Amino acid sequence: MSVAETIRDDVAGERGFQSDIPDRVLHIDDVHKSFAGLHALSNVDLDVRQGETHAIIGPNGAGKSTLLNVCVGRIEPDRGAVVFDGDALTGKSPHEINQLGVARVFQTPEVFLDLSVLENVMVPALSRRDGHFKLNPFTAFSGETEIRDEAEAVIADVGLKNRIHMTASSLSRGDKRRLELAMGLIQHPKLLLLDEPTAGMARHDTNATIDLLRKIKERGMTKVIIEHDMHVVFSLADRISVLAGGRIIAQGSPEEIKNNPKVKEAYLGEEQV
Amino acid sequence: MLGTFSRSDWLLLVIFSAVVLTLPWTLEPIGAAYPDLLQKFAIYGIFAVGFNILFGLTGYLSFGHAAFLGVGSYAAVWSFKLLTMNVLPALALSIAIAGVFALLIGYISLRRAGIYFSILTLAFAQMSYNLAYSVLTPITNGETGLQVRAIRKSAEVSLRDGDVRIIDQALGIPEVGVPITNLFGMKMSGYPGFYFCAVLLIVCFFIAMCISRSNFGMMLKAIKSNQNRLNYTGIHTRPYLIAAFVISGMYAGLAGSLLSITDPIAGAERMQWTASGEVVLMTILGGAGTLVGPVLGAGLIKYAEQKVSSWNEGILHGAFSFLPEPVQDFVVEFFSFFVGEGWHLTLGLMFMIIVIFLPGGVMEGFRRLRRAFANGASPPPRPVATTTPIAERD
Amino acid sequence: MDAIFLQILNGLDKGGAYALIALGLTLVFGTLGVVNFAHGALFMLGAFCAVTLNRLLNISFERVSETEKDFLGNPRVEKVPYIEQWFGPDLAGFLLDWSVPISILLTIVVMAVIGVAMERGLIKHFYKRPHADQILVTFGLAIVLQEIVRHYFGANPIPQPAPDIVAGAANVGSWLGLGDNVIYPWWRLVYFLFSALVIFAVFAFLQFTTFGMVVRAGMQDRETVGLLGINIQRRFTVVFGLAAVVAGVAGAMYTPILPPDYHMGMDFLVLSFVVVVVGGMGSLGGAVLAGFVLGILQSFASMNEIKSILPGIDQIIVYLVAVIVLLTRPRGLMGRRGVAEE
Amino acid sequence: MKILYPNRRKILQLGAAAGAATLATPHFFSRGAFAQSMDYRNAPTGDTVTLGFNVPQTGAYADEGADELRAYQLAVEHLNGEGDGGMLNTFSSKALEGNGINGKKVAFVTGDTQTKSDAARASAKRMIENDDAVMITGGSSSGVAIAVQGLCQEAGVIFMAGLTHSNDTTGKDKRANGFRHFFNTEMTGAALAPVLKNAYGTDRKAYHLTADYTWGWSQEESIKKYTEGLGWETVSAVRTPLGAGDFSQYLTPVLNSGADVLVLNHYGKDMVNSLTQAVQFGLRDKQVNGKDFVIVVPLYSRLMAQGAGENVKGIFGSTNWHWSLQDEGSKAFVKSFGEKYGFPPSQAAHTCYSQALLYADACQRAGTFQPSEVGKALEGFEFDGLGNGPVLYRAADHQCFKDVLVVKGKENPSSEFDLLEVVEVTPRAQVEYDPELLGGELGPYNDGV
Repeated sequence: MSVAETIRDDVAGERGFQSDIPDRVLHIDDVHKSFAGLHALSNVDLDVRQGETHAIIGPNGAGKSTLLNVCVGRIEPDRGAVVFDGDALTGKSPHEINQLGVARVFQTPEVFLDLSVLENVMVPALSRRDGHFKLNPFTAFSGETEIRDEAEAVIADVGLKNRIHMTASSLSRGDKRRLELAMGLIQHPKLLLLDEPTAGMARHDTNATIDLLRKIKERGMTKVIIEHDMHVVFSLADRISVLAGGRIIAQGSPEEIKNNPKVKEAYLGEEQV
Repeated sequence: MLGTFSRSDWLLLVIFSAVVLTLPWTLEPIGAAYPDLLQKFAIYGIFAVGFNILFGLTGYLSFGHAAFLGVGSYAAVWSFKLLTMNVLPALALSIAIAGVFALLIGYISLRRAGIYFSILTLAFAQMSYNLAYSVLTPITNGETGLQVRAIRKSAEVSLRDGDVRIIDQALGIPEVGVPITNLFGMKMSGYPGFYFCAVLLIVCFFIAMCISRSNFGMMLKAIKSNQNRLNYTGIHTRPYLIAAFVISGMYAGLAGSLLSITDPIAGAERMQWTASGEVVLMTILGGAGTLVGPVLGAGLIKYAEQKVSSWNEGILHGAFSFLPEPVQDFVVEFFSFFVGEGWHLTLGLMFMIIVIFLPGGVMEGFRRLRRAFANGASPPPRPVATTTPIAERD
Repeated sequence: MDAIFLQILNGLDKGGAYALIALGLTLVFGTLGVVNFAHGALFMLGAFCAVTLNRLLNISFERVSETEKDFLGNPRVEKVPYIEQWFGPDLAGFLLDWSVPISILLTIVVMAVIGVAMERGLIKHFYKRPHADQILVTFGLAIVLQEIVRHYFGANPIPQPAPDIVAGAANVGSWLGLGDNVIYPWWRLVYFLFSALVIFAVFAFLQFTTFGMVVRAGMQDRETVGLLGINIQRRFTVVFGLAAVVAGVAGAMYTPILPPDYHMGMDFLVLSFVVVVVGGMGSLGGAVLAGFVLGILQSFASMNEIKSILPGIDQIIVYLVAVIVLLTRPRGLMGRRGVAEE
Repeated sequence: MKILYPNRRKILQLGAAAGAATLATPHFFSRGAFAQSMDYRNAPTGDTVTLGFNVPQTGAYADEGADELRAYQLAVEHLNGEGDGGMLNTFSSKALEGNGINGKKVAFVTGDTQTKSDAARASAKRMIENDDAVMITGGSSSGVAIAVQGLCQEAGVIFMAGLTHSNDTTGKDKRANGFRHFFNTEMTGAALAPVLKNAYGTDRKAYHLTADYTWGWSQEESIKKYTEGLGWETVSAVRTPLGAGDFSQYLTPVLNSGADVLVLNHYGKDMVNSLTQAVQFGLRDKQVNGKDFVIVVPLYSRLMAQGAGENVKGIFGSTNWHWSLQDEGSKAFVKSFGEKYGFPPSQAAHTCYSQALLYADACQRAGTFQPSEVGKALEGFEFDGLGNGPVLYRAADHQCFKDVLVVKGKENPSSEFDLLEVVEVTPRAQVEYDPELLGGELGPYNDGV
């Protein structure tokens, strides 16, 4: 806590940037990352408040996925820190970060292809309950009725109820994305990172997903969404950060972003706002 | 745990037990019903079932499992030499030592994955083999193999050449010549030895079944499916892998121990890479990831090694004596290519044919047969690729 | 000093053989993604090409000797090679003497055919299969190949002398101003140069031809090359054939050093895998480097001075080095991320 | 002929008489373990007796194993009165009549030792447990011989060792049920040393390369003992890994060691490779300390020497028997083997053939197949006419004592088989030693009941 506290104070003092936010959950502080001399991220500062849905948008190659990867420990930043709920995430391995309550929904579905839909959802649920390792070779998987009930509920939520016993590899791409979402949701993370949750979905599926994410919001889950689809962004986001060329060029409410000239410039010809 | 086994699981266990225990009758027609081969079926069955816990569930291909088999064998013989001819201490000691050995090797090897992991395990096993054959001869008795001996007459005789058997001596158990392993007086050679191994095989099968159906087993399957994802799900995969490695190492230690129990000699070649390769082949041949497959694979390979290798031309002539002379000669000529000293050729062809036509091993064959019977039609082709064949829904 | 110099020579010589075998193995793995357990068998087949040529040259007609008796006391049946009758004893003698180097020509043709047939007939169907399946099927194939060889040539080693002119030892010491005790077999020097030449040729081929460029691109990123619309299938076949030829000539030229027997491929299999992995799966340079490094270390570990400190070290040095390299450099000396790690 | 017959019959029964009670009875209730009437294991009940031939059929010694099997088949023919009778005609004991053994026809089963102790024991167990073999014989390495000998002792059948040269087989690891006809490293040392002295003098410095396992050590020890007794100095003895393939890294140090003799304590493939490579290193043509450098291969195998080709020329070694011997027994054996198979027999074939005959003769003389009785008939048995001159099967350690052949690679071989010439037949008296020397204990016979 104290490290985080110090970092927070330093940052606040130096930059005079949204000085003290009491309910801040995720704090990205001056993160740099370059690949072979190419600056993927430079001086990125970002705060996510408790309970909000924070969207990160930006043109292709702006560094959105890199930022997410830094958050979950996949990529080590060259400089800077990511602090979550008082714990520094930088230097932690992916499973530790997840155990702290940060779950990620992948852009390209990363599900357990050989397992069934139900099993896919139960595995993260067990992880939440039992921690990162528990030697339980004699605890029957099929005896986990509580978790199964919960998993079934979540699966129903994402609309895969009638595919619950299918092998994940036989799902369509869209269904795999729903499954991804379910795997994130069942962990009840304090912070859910969604990497383009609706990419490649048909319009009415997208709407269903939006509804679902809204419902979760009511439960008070904090979310960070990377999204291309502005329809999704403006339907869900409380606040928006715009990333371009590895830098945050604007931050604010959806209304502010909509009217920000810099954003329009960055997106010119790329996306319809 | 027990309550959550499904009815088909119980059925499988009961059928498996019944089949194993009746092998001395059912294998009679194919000439395999004699104690040594039956023991080998059971022992290598245990070895393969254990190997499958690592390879079948997690997908980590160890090429050094024979090291644990060897360590288990040596530990058991040393138990016979130093403690008692009773097999229980030998069993416990073998499993424990193999487990510790597996923990050491697994802890290091599991820092890497894929083929790098395979080569690390292979390297450890080959080092064990080479040293056991030469420099470690004081412990292993090298080429000749570690054997049980009569009680030594003086402390000058090295322990390799004369035993002490502290417990048996303390209990005043009389010995004539070189004693035989026993379970509280019951001889562990011949059929009692087989039944001892068979019971342990059933127990091991049951444990493997529990593991496979447990949370732990599910995590192992998830590792095989997508280890990376599992990390992002909050699971620390390495301890799971190490646990699986150690468990399968203990299975191997148990199998090694049983080899020494049914035949008290331990040789270094049990650790050679070919022996590690053998268990890999058994598992894949039978069907990796299935419960029964590895046991079947072990049986097939041991049968080929013991029986197919013994069919010489004389026996072939006997078998085909119903054919007219010239045809008989031709047929015998043809088959002698594949049996007797040509048994390796049969083995090689079997590997190729099974993996080409039945990618899931023998068990895959059974599944197809069942499907064929169920549908009454030709079985549908099995989707090999794991990519999504279905287009976007909607 | 002399001793160390000689051990370096030994190491280079061994390393040459290791590198040649590993080169083909890693080439196949890097481009085709296939773990080929039959690669050792290809090395063995190459060696038996040399034996076969020798046998072919020795095809003889029989002549009953007037004076000599055979072991049963019957008149001895002498065999006279046809080539002696056709070309006269001088040329025939020359051909027989030089049969090992000449056999390279036969080896190249035979191994190319075998390689292409193997790839077309079997390996091709296993590109997308798990490594375990590839291992099983190629291991089975290796057994079948060696059993066939055993059927025709027996299990015993078959001597294959080097040409007379390079049969003895060269006084390397006198060239370099070292002592008279620095002598080294001519044939081993030839083998080292030969392996260097083959390695150089393979690298040049991959570096300077368009074909090679595509193959290297394929080793970097197989999918993309496939997407470029290049007929990758045909190229795979050629790559496999090339690997077979390299392994084959390595085997053929090795016969004067190691009289070939049907099992020699298996003896080299494990070692060549260790070399490939230490070098880094799919890295050609790594395979060559690892071959030489392991060869030289193995030679040094066998020195009495070192064995007296660490008994048995020569038995395990290769594996020990493999363990150390893999623990300090996760993907071997020159391996790339993500290859063979799933 | 033995294995499939009963099985096929059983399959037919299965088809014909479903539910027949006899079928449901397993092997072990019907015979063997519970049959107390027999006084020894696998007593033959019908009109045949089954012998088990356990030889390497795969692996490095497969060709030697094949030659052993040929010899056994020949022996069986001769015992059953077929063929020309071979050495039965020259054998000093006339007990055998060519009508089998004890009136029972000889049948046999075969198995593959793979030159691995485990596989060899498994294969021997099959022959004992499943095929009712009353005697096991064969093998091509000492590790296997000792392992199988131990097994036969436990199971209660006779073991007639094949090719095994280590002292331990009839020394430290000797067993009452085991018998060896082949010679050992101790005898090799005793026979070879005087010949080496005559040829190379007493002032020599020897460098040993030794295969790093039991037999290699045993060989090295014996040669050292006897050559040092002559005044030779042992410069160094280096252990090489079994199956090293390339020995160059062990050969180069020889060049600078000051040694003028290289002793290769290798057998089989190791011998072929190390000798070939040593010659390539120019060792045979070298001059050290003003003397010609020489190589010695203490145990020769003609079959294996073929693999080394011309490299064996002029190199000394010892062998148990060689087909060029001109005594009546050897001539008879070479004739019947050569006529049947087209080439002369190896020493492995000879020792196996002899062992089969010796066993048969002992059974005939004992009038039973009971191991303890057969063993007693072999103990102290003196015989002649089996190609090695007068031979004694010593009772104290079940080791044969006979003349030892010292051979040399022939300079001008007349055929591919004519690789070795016998330079000296070392008389038996010179190679005899005290049985206590090698330790071990025979223990009691085991009849397996």
